[in-house]
Amino acid sequence: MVNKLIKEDTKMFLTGNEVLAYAANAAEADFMYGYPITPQNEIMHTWCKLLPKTEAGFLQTEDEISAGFSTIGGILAGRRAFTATAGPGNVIMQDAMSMAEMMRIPFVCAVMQRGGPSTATVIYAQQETTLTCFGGNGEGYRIVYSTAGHQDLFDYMIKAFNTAWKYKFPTFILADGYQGKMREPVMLYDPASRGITMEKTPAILRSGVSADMKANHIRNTFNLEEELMEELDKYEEEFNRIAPEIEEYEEYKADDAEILIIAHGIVARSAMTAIDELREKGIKAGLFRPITIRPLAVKPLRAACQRAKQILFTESANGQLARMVLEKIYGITTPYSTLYKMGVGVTGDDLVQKVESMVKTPAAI
Amino acid sequence: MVNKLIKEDTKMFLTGNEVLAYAANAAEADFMYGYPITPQNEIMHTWCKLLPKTEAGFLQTEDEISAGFSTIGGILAGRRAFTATAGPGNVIMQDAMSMAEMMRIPFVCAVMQRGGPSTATVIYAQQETTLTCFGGNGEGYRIVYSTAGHQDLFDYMIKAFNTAWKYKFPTFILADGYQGKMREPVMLYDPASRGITMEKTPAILRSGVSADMKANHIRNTFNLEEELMEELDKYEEEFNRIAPEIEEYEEYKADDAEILIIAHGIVARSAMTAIDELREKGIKAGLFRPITIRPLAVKPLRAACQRAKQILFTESANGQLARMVLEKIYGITTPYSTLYKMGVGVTGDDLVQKVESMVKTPAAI
Amino acid sequence: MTRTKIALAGEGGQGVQSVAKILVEAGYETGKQVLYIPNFGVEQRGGVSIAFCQISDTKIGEPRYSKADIVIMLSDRAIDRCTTYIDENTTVVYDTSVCTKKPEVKCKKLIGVDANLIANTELSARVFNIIILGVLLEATHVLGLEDIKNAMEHALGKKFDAKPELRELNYKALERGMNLLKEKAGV
Amino acid sequence: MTRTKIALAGEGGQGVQSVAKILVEAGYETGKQVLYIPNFGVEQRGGVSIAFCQISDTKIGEPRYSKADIVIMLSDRAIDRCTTYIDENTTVVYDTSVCTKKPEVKCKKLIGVDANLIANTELSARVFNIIILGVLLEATHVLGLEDIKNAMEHALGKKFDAKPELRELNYKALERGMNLLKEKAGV
Amino acid sequence: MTTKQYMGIKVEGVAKGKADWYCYTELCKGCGLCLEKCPINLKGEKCLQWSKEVGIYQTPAVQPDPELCIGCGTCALVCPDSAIRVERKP
Amino acid sequence: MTTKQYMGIKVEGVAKGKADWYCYTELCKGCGLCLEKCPINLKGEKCLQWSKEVGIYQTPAVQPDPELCIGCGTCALVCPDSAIRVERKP
Amino acid sequence: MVQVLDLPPVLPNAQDEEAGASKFCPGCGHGMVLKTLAFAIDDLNIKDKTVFGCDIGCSLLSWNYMDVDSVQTHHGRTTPVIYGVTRANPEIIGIAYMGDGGGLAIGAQHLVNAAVRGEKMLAILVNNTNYGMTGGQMAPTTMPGQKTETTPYGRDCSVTGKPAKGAEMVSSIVDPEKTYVARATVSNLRALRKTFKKALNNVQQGGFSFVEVLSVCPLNWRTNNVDTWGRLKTMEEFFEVKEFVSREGLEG
Amino acid sequence: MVQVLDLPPVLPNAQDEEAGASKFCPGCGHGMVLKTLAFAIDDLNIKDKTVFGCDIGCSLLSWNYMDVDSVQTHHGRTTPVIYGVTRANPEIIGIAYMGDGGGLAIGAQHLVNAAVRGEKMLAILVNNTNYGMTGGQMAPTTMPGQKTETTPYGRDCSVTGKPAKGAEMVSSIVDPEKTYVARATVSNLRALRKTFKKALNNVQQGGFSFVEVLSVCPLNWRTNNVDTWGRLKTMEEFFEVKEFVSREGLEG
Ligand SMILES: Cc1ncc(C[n+]2csc(CCOP(=O)(O)OP(=O)(O)O)c2C)c(N)n1
Ligand SMILES: Cc1ncc(C[n+]2csc(CCOP(=O)(O)OP(=O)(O)O)c2C)c(N)n1
Ligand code: SF4
Ligand code: SF4
Ligand code: SF4
Ligand code: SF4
Ligand code: SF4
Ligand code: SF4
Ligand SMILES: [Mg+2]
Ligand SMILES: [Mg+2]
Repeated sequence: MVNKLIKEDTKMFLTGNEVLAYAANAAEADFMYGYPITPQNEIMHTWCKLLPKTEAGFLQTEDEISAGFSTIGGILAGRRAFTATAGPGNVIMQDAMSMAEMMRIPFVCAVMQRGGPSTATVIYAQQETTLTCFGGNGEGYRIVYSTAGHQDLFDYMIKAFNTAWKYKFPTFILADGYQGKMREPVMLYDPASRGITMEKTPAILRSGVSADMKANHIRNTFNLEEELMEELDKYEEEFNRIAPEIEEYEEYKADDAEILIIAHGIVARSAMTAIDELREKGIKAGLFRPITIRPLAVKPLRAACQRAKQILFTESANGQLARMVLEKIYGITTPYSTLYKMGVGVTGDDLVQKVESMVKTPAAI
Repeated sequence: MVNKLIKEDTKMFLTGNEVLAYAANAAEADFMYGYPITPQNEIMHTWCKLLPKTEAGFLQTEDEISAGFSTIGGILAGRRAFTATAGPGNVIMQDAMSMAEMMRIPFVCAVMQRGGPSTATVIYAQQETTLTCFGGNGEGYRIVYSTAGHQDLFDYMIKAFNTAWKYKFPTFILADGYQGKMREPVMLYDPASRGITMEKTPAILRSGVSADMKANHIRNTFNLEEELMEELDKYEEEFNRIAPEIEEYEEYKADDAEILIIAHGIVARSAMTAIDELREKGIKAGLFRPITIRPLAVKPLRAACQRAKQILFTESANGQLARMVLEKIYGITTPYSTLYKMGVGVTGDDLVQKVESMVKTPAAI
Repeated sequence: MTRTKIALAGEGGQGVQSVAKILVEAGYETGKQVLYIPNFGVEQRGGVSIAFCQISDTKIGEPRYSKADIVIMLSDRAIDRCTTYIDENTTVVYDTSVCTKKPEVKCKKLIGVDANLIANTELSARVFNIIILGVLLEATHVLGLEDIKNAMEHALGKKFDAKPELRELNYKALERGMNLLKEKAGV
Repeated sequence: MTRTKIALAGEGGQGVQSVAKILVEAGYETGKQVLYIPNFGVEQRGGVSIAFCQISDTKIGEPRYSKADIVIMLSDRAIDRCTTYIDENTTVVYDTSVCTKKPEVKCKKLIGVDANLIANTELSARVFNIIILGVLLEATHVLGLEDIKNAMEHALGKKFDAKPELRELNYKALERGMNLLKEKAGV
Repeated sequence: MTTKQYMGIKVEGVAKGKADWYCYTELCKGCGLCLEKCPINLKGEKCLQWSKEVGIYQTPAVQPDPELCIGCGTCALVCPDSAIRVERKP
Repeated sequence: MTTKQYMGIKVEGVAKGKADWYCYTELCKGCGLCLEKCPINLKGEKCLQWSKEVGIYQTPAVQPDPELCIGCGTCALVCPDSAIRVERKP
Repeated sequence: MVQVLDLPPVLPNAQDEEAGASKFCPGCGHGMVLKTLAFAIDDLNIKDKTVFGCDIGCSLLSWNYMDVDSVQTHHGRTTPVIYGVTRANPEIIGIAYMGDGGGLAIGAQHLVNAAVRGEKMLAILVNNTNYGMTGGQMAPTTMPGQKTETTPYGRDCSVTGKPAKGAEMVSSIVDPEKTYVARATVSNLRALRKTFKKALNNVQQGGFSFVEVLSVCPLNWRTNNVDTWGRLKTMEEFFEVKEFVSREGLEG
Repeated sequence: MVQVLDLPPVLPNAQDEEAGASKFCPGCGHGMVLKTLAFAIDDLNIKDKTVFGCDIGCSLLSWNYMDVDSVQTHHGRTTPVIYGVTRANPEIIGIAYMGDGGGLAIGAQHLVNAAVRGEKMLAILVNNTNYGMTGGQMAPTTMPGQKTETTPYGRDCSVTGKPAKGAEMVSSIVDPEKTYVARATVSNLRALRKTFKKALNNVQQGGFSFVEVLSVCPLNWRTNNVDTWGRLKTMEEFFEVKEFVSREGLEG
């Protein structure tokens, strides 16, 4: 058992990476495997600095491939293990993530997005959205929480462990370099104080199997196409069935919004800044922010899109969320416009200007 | 210079993997880097067996990561180099592909899809569609030809080299294990005989730089977010500008189709079998087959969807093409239905049954 | 019928794919449209080996079909694997001297042959697969005897030249296979 | 004004981030909403170092802003990098004793201070950044002197305890910075 | 412990009656590796040989000459598929 | 070849007038590594020292005592940024 | 004559009888290595604390072969999965079972770093001088002149280098006081069993063990029973069979 | 007094003057290694046939440092890019420049396999006992007891193993007749220049060369000028500075 550091509500002024390390501890995560990459390093640094107090475990591996696969090993052995990565690290860790997807391993990973493609920048982006949801050679049976600040980081990192272990789908915190490196106030708490019970993490590969127990053999390879499909059809059915329990979203002045901004993560916060300003100017703007970007909360999303007169997709990427949303809002005819800044933060001003221009010259399909 | 083996039109009965090796030779490709993986091995085997005749080069690397990066090295040195992979190999080769995307390297790779996620099956699937188009931590500035048989393999493999070197975007042949392993007749030819001139492949890193030439430094890392965005905005503009020159698609009885099947690759062939049968039964089915699945031929695609009464997406995957199509046909209200068989071939019979059921009970949005 | 769909299945050592190759090669050489998919899995040996062949006069669409016109099954495990390709229009052949069970399928025709026994007792264990080729030839009626002989020459010519008596042996096996089916047809 | 947006930029060695940290720590301690993003790039040293700070009475939305209320630039390269954050509502401060050029910007107020010179000649090179902190404090008017002193105690307390004369030196630097701006305001 | 019934070849009384020799045909893949390790075969005599019976892949299994086999168990040791057992009699 | 003009510190006539010593302040990052390798400093004398002038990062550059400097060039050899040149006079 | 037999086959306890005949080709060395490993596990009575991981390569076919909890991983990735397991629960004896391709090519960084860090595990590398599962391509260990699908005219060492020697490499980077490194061969299964026991005992004492086993791949070598053993002999001449690193008093 | 100087700095020809002051931190060893490399290239007059590849790690900051055609790659991937180049055009002298993390951790499979295959290239590994670029985490080479961000209480070798020795490992796997392997140090740049010349000459003769350079990282070590040199001395005691493999008659 790991020692929990936060016993009562504690307000702190931290970087997001520090928040994630504290959150993992609050969730009783007891092992981190990882490989350094900016901008997620401080999760690891904080975790390591706290080790004497937490008595948790840590292993720095030789690369992200091994960080991913050893995390799987740790989970199989019954630890609430996790990892974190970003950018090119996220790319090569897909190898392990796709195995976790196939084997239904409760893999938890924090992704702190940086500019892409390739090494690009170490700073910030939302360009790992597609990758985190659908990376690997599979169908994306994954759960992805896109956070928008430090309280989210704490809340959803705790939740990620429970989601992963309850449903046995790889679960991600999708954040970014801004969130990782910036400092803002956050309330840390013991999950129990919020009525949150942590799921049990029984070992999948058991030590001390008694002689009369059948050995557990887990695999990811099938000899026949049909065997694979049968398995995946089950996953599909299950993923769809549990989706309603998992889906989360946030609306901000979306009820009567004529212009609906769809944004996730930290960009959604800029949208709120813009919406306040726009409302002051008499423009009815609102926000739909998917919190789970996989699975998407399709019903409220469609409803909000239907209600609006125009939609604005905005991302620090080139429409990666938009692609996922457009798939789900097919059939609706509300015209949309886009404001994409690849690898660059979207500011409130950017959005105010854009929405004003949409009011002047409405978007067409 | 490599020796070209096919001097005049030659009909042969080959496996698809063999076709690809011949096509690469016909395109005057002179170096293959690669790592074995089923079902693409025979591209490599054939290439190796032909080496004494072709006098081309080959390097078997230690993994797909190195296959991808050494291919980049070969291209930088001015060779018409290429590689091939599949499944988990495609996953980890994304690391190199995303560098090629960032550096605008004319990277050519044949992807022979197998079941996923993870090791899954070595046989067949269309589950690497998202991965091949959008893998890596970027925006998918890539060109992807989805082939539907051996003639396509030959034709488009040749074309892939020209597309890659002309536009300097990574270019992919997206095929699958069936196409790789199956045998069917194919006509091999010298591209010159079809009026095809191969693009030049000048070295990007030059040897023998004369003393007064400025050294060429190529990079993929930027210090500022804005530098990255500036670069990527250029790519976006360019990708959109050249898209009309690249887009390809095929329609089969789509003109008057009431039920429009949208399928790519080998599944499109099953659709044709089904359509013939359905037409005989008096059901007006038709096919829209994107050949370039990235970029998509959006205009004709939208037109076909608009004309139809119902759409049927079918894939040996869980809607990976559909997601890309739905993004592009937003605003249209033709209802759709789906037939997805993850990792399993879709047969004509499957489609006949499905379309018949759609006739009976039409899809709703 | 313009397109014939064949599935041929057996154990790793039984030479299923070599037979299929000769068949489709023959089809190709006679100018037909041909599509052949060897099945393959992770096991290099050990799994059931299936050959999916199509021979047609017109362009072939689907690479894999739901139901075959002819299914030949050469072991118990082959029977288990191939039942799915059989419907009421399928002619089913199985080797009674290898299989320990009779396929329980609804089909057009179910024919048991004892090719393995014949090979071992009358000819040679090595030509078992050629007997099966004969069976196949007779069952499909798509290709002529000469076409197949040419294709055999292509595939085995070198061996034949080295040991001319092998050619005769193989021809015999081929004809034995064809006759086997003729005898058994309708069983 | 409920939200103050500050950009502080300089060379690696100038202590920009330490100043920013003290400032936002002070803001946090006084119960304000605070958001601070240190800029970072691939170079561990060498690039221009920028601190983006926001201090507000209400919840802060956007993490990065287009235009700052106050921009402080401590080197020529900092001027080049930060011009983008300046508009007609921005108060701009720069160090005339380091920068060799005057920022060419349209802004609310452009103030040149010679903090570096003062540090080197009057106080100590090491408190250059604390002078800047004083300038910042005066420019923003969001936090009180005591708030900052508390935060300085937090950050530098141990050093102060070891060398008590340092505390005085730093306080002097802080006040010198505040006065510097008071003198120069309106220039 | 198994309750499964195994089929195969039993050669009784090898090693001058001191042992029984078993080949499990459901396990024997006919690789012939055992043949090359049999010490009697190595001496040039024909002890362990291909059988008329077939193994799991319809290929010949193996079987020793009871007169020659000394029951040394080398064949059993070497068999990759544990298809041979040599049982010393009590 | 360069046409660029370099700014810096020139100490003329070190090594008893046999050499000139240059420090390019646009290159010197003030790391001080050179100080530790100067053989004169190593002997305990104060030859190469921090300068009043600053380098590219506003940190002190370096400068030798012309009386002590023997113009050996060790400082130039060691400087990671080629910020020192010792020029023997013809 | 085939009959119902009165005795079942002698299978090691740590092998799963229910799996039936292995999925390996006839005469494959993997079968010999695994059954010997299973006997060694029996000998040490550690079945209950062993976790077995297999690589992708023909080793994957062993995913249900052993009667110990086991995990099938990715090509080259068994080492990190297994040290992930044993880091998480040091009570477990972790075995990573891989081919020469998995260990020396795609997974070389893991093998090297596990060895350097002294991960508490046994890495078994089955050297069959080719990529068996994918149909016989060149491996780092392919012998000079050996024909494979990617060296169809024989491996030319002036182009592709000389065969990689795993045991030698691992020996050069480990902490000799905590490590056991050996090369063994399937031509001597009694010795192999001893080797495995030493290797496992070293792991039980908290060390890292590496055993390279010279093995056979009759399918891709296209060898009959006679030539298979013959080829193995040539390998044994090239790859020295011996203990490279061992701590004192290790029992086998 | 700062003045306009009558002489420009002495820069090697193979260094790009226009790049100005390097992007490395004050006192960084990378600067010393690279300028020495550039001088060695000058000495051999091979600037026109050299292609330089840099890893991600602080080495990336050298992407425009050399006046030879150069390519910035990914973390750990410089080796495959460079052998990709030299396989394609063997006239080119390829140099892969990487950190200890890039060479011995994430890129170890490439280094090992390039060495085994005898790729015609020079791999330079700058050992600064930590991950410099990412802010100073443990590297495989981190010294016993060394504090880094991921070993904040000092590296405990009983948990993470002893420091990896790259030159020793490479030496154990190469073909000694075609290879040059050495460990050098930035405390002796004259010797380093010789080492680089030998290494490059070996490449010119078609061989594989590996040079590990003991270097300094004052930023993450948090050392001043005095302690930086002191720490390097400790490293030199731990990591033997010498030629490990050299073919006869190689000139330096
Ligand atoms: C990432 C990845 N690359 C390639 C493959 C294909 N692959 C499967 S097994 C194998 C080689 C197996 O060789 P080896 O490790 O020597 O094991 P063997 O089959 O010879 O026992 C390869 C290349 C894969 N499954 N995954
Ligand atoms: C795939 C991937 N993983 C991680 C990183 C982050 N990263 C960049 S540099 C570096 C370590 C650099 O250390 P080293 O190779 O020793 O070079 P140094 O900076 O010390 O010279 C890491 C982990 C990355 N860029 N890509
Ligand atoms: S008994 Fe074993 S070794 Fe002998 S042939 Fe049969 S499977 Fe091979
Ligand atoms: S027991 Fe010994 S003598 Fe008898 S067949 Fe087996 S190996 Fe030969
Ligand atoms: S001259 Fe060079 S070595 Fe000396 S302090 Fe300046 S940068 Fe450092
Ligand atoms: S030239 Fe020699 S003596 Fe003079 S400062 Fe430099 S190192 Fe010291
Ligand atoms: S291919 Fe070779 S290694 Fe693989 S199972 Fe067959 S014989 Fe064994
Ligand atoms: S962090 Fe270390 S290695 Fe990197 S540039 Fe700075 S001093 Fe050099
Ligand atoms: Mg192998
Ligand atoms: Mg380093």
